[in-house]
Amino acid sequence: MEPEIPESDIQTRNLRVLEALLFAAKEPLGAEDMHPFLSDNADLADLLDQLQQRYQHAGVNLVKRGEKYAFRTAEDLSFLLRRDDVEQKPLSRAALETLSIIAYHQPVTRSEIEEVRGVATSKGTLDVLMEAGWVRMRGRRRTPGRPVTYGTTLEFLDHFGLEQISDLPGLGELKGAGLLSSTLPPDFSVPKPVDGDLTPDEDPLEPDDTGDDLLSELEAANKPSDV
Amino acid sequence: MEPEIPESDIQTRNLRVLEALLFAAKEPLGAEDMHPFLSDNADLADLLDQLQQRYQHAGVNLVKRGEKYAFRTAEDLSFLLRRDDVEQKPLSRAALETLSIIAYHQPVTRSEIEEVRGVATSKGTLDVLMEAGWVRMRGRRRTPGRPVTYGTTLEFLDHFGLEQISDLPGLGELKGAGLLSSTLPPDFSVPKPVDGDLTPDEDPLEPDDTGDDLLSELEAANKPSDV
Amino acid sequence: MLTLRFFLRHDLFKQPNKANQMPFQDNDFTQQPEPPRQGVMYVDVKGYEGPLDLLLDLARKQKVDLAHISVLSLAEQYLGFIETLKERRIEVAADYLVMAAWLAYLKSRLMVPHDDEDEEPSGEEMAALLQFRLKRLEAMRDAAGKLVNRPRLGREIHMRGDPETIVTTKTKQWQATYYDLLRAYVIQREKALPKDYSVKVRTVWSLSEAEEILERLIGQSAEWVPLQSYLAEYLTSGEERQTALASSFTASLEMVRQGHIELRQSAPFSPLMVRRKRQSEGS
Repeated sequence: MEPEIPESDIQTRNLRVLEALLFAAKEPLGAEDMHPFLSDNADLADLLDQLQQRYQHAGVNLVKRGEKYAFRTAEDLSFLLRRDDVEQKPLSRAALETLSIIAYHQPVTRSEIEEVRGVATSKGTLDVLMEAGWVRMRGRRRTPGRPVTYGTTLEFLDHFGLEQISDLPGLGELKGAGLLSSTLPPDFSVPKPVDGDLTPDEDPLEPDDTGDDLLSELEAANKPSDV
Repeated sequence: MEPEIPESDIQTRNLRVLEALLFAAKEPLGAEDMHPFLSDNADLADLLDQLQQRYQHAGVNLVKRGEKYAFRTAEDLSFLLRRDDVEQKPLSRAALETLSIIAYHQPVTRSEIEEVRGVATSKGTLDVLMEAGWVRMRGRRRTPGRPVTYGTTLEFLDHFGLEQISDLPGLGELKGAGLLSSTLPPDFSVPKPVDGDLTPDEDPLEPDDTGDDLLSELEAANKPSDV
Repeated sequence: MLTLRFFLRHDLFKQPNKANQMPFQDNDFTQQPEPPRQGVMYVDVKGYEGPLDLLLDLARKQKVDLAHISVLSLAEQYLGFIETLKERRIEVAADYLVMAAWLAYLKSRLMVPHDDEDEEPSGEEMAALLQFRLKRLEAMRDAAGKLVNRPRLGREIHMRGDPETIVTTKTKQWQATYYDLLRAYVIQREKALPKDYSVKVRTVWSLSEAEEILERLIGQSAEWVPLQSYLAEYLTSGEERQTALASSFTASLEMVRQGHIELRQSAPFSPLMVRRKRQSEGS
């Protein structure tokens, strides 16, 4: 065998490998995408930490999105790098409000969204958000009618530059003011948004579940639409 | 006006902007693409030089393509961009039969294989076995037509968990395992396979020998094929 | 579905987000000088997304802080607004009328002192509920505004513009088990065996042989005779004993079934007696 490679060289190589992998990829990478290319027993968290520090003041930063990592251009350069031409179609007010209600109240059902907005949500609004990849169907609530629950995605975090859902702007104040409860009275315990695993009152979706919601379809038919 | 920004800060900022621009660019950037984002009087060549040095030992390098610049994965890490996808496929019956005959009767020529099988063996079948790495051309038999002799490889032993080729079960063991019926003609025998050096009636293959076998090609054309 | 369209003076509704405005009066509609024809515009439901949206707009015009709005005057404003629409023969969606009914009820509850025996929620509770809903809607609107104004990916923040493609090479990995290999060999070797080799003959009485022998030995004997005594000559050789016994016993059963002979055994393990069946008894 060859003489043993010094520890620091292994470190350097691991860092370079991570750098290359993360630079080459468009989407954030998870541990499972990176581990296979590192030396055995590599401390991924520590390596990512080192890389994050190395790029802290650079023009690109290593950012965390959920449990994944990606290189993104530095936030403070945003005014310089702003590209207005890319936004295909600005979100409608209804879609934007629905998105923020889902983000702050998740897991949330369609009728809960409607309760906050005071108006029926057209199916089209949710479709737009799901097509953008920002909203997903999480499961079904264990209540009569078994309504679909909605939540945000990793792409949502990535698009809006959030490390985790608890970094949503103003989340703390909203919670403090009791404004994140979907049901009354407000002085009861206030839920905090969860975009991860299913909560105890959610059932997983069946693979062939198209998300049709019998109950809210019926309800929607009796309300004015927002389209 | 604001107080003047120190020269070094302008430098740092220019470098960060370049970094971000080159990272986000869809194709290599020329001077005209970068200049508008830099401070007036910025020395682009010098900045690119600095950036190139900074990334010299990193996992990504700043490379020059014609008169344009781009970040690219360091050449020694290019393996990271190649992924091997292994597709597991069961061996066809014809290939399995051919393989077993080669295993027991090696060194064996194609026409000898055909004699046992009773059908012509297509070149494709042997190719599959050689591609799998289980069969190799050993040499050429010292008989008219000088047919190629085939044998098994180390990978063959590895795959089937054999320590040596002589561990293949003999007549008694095959009977004992119930694989062979116990009523066989007295002259029925199972050969003792040998996968080592060339036997006295084998010539080594010339380095440029592609293994084409004129005689057995002709023979094969006159027999029903197994494909 | 109802299409909700208002004819409204657009200057009234143009700045729904501007909080610092004159307190909104329900008679604003009539008191403002009627502008010329072009001042009247066609406002569809996109102007207001339902009654809650309209209420929130009215509330914002009342006070900056939703915590201190007068729900009573808000209710009055809303009801006045709906009334105005009706007077102008504008079709109002059911939702707005439901809210109007609820607010009218709220108004009455607020003006009547609360009775402790009453099961219904008090006016104050109903007002708090409305206030909560308005605050929550406003909070979500603010949040949406903050969210959408964050530096966003693809606009202010960028990902790698020219991601390096990953080339995947597919390799086939052939699978075969050791057992498959041995089976494949054995099957071929057996298939190649010459078909004319002879099997070593074993001494076995076939059923038809046994039946033939019994038929001959029993003959026309109508007496009960132990089966074994008929077979005595065959039972001496060890090799033939087992097959002679087994086959003749089985054959005898068959012969009974066919009505040729009769069998009798007086006790377990006692000799098996056999005789030719008499024809007269059979019919």
